Amino acid sequence: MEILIAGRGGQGILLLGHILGRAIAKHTNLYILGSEIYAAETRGGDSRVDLVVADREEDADFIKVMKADIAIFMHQLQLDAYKDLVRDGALVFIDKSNTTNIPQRNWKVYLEPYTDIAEKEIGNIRVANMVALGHLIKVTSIVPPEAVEDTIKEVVAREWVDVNIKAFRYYFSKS
Amino acid sequence: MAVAHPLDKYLRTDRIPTMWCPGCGLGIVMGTLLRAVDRRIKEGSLKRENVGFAGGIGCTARMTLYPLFDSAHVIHGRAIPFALAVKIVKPEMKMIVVGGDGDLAAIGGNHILHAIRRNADLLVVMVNNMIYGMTGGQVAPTTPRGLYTTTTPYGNPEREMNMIKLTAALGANYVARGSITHPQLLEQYLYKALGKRGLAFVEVISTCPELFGRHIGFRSPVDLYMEIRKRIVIKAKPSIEESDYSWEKGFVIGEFVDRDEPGFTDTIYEYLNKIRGGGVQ
Amino acid sequence: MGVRGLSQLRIAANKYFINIIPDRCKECGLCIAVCPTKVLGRGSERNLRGFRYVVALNPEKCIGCRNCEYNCPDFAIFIEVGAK
Amino acid sequence: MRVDYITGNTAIAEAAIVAGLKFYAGYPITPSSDIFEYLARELPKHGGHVIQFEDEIASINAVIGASWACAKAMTATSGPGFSLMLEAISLAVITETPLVIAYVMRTGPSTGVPTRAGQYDVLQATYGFHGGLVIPVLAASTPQEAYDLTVKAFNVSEMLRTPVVLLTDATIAHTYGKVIMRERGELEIIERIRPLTPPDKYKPYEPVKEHVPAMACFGDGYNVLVESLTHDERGYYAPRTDVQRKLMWRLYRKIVDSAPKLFDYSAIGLEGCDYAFISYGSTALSAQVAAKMLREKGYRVGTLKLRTLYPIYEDGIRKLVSSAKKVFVIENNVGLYYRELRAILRDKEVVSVPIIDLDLPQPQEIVEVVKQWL
Repeated sequence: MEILIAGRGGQGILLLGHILGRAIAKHTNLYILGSEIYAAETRGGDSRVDLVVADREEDADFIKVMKADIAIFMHQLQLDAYKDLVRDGALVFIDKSNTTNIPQRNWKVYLEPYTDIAEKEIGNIRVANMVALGHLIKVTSIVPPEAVEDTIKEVVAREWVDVNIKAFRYYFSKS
Repeated sequence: MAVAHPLDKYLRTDRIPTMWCPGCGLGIVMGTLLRAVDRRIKEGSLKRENVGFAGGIGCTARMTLYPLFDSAHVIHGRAIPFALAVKIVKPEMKMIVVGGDGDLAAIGGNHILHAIRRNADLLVVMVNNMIYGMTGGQVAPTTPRGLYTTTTPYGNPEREMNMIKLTAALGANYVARGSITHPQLLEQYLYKALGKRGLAFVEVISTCPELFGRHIGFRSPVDLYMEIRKRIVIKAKPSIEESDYSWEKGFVIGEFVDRDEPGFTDTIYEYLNKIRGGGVQ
Repeated sequence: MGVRGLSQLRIAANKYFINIIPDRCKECGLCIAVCPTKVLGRGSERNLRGFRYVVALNPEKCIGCRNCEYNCPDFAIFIEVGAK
Repeated sequence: MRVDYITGNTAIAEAAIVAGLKFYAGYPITPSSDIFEYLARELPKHGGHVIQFEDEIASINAVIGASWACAKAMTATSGPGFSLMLEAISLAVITETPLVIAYVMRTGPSTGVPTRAGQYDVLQATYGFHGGLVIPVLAASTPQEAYDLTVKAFNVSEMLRTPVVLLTDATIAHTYGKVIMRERGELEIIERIRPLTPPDKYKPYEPVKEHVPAMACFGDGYNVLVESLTHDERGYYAPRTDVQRKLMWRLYRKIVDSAPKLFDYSAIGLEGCDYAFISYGSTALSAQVAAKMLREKGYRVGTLKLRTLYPIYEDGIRKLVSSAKKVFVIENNVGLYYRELRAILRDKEVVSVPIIDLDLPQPQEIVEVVKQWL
């Protein structure tokens, strides 16, 4: 299984990818490799995490997504840039707040305003990434949500844990 | 009943005579150094198994081949990092770095700078014979200006490097210059240096009878020795400025710096204990 | 024998013994030059390595200053206190 | 046992601690520096020292010194830093000093692209130093392998009294992965042989087991001699052909004869294959995916990922690829390790597939190059 997470620098893409990767590594029997790309020199440039997940160690055999089974796109620019890396039938989570033009593909698309939710309902625009992560976990159940919350506590600085968990739980609290 | 030479107990006697040329000052330095070590061992301030030598490459560095102690003859210019690491891992060791002017002031120059900056707990003995002896008499950073060497056949156009000034400026705990022509005095400096924490630097003005002396007109080791002895000026408390030398001006010997700042090893163990004791997060 | 395999000359000299290990001597002459009372001199016998090792020409003049011992680069000469 | 999600560089640092690292000396260089930083934070808690020296030359010489004080010691660097260390690696070879160098390759030559990957230095890793001998080189392609091979690198260095290079690159350095970390007690940890003889009988370079001498250290009371000159068993300089011959052959044999024991690899689909891909390090990941793509198209392609690059276990490699008609050597350089394999697979067609890429060679690109040979 291949997971692609992409957005612009500053959207917390690397943190999202790291928490998801870490939760899978530590709380499931799955094997995983993950790689990060970010354009350090230009804030707002590409930010991308590739996760390759498999039941057997030898099948987690590459660190780049070839054909993603699951994708999160947090911004139009990266959606345009990486749409061809997503396979037909994939589950694709798109931040409606930052996109206007959704390509016509044979995907199962979840178009949700993650950024607006973070800003208006959680009260902090910076946790849009956790809103999206919560949505992905709720839909896919790759890892138990409690495992993700434990991982958030491990990774995120103490004073930001609560708001991140609140954002992560957003979709779980909705029926 | 014959008795052994008093230093034989500290020598790999099966390797004596040394490889050095007749009349080479290095044997005098080694003997003097071993006498100073002997005094420290006899008075109980140093344990024999805790004395270690390290040298790079060059005639002086070969001084590591003969003492019956732990000894390392490593690569050119790099004895200081080797010795410092031994000291860090085993702080009970007293590491003595022996090197020539080429080994320590030229190729190894960067390491001595930083060893002094750290006040690394080492005794560094730099034997200054003002020439590259082992490779055949080429110019050294310490060669007095104007003198003939095989790579400065028209006379050395470069200024002499004064390691006393350098080591003093960077904050060594002890800086002295001795001469093989005054071995009893040199022994005092080395004895004192062995008792110091932090970095102790002792420069020894020495002779290379074959490739320095003969090239500049001194036909025998005795001639060169006497010539150097003439040019030595002993001072009780010389200033750093007085350490500048030239062939004409001669060489001031004495103790230039003597202070007692904490050494590197003490400092890093202090940190380590704090970290392990939970004092540092 | 002070040293395995090496012969050693022990010369009674006034209140001292002058000990010379001939096979260590490289004939550099430093000991002769630094002796304040001209006890030592160039020998005529050759050692194992072909050097004409130092000899004590005037042992009775030895004042025990150990300049020879300190200045010998080859551990070939040393002074022992205690002869009559 | 612990499970964590860490990068290749972190895996190396964690494994070094488990293996018993007590002294790290280094000089910052991308992309190896986070090994250094991680150890600077963690190793002191385990009673070890981490010191930043003035350059790579000082670092490696300090590592040698620490090892002679009987601390397990390592450094980490990249191509330009490794070049500076070469003279001292030669010293470690002749003085038989156990140490580990984590060599995180980056794009070269010279400053190249410091943050990006390549496999340009695979030959420098063992042939770079003067003196014409071989040191073991292990190559990791995932964080898990980086962890396992770091432990192995320490074990090999202690067992054979030799410097060992653990080779990775910028890609592996910063790739995250699930790493199963075994603790002391769950792992085989090898320590150097210490002398059993009393100090007056001890000879620092007299082999006691399979060409390897027992090692006394500074401060043990054994009057050790660390000797960079050609030496006999006592450590005495002996400029004689018989001594040089004996020393050279012993230093050579102790490494080369260990090739079967050191051989580490993973093979997929090699039995009965028509074509074999041989690769190592990060590029092996691309090669495995490329092979999978070709298998899906009906080609019988197997892959051999080498985790031990030196010493080369010739018989082992030959046997593994024996059914292949053609062998492809896939590397992110101009075709370097290919030369080694061509030399040992003389009865086969060996094809170099050199793909220069700042990251990973794309599997599709490998497929396209290889296809014309199928």
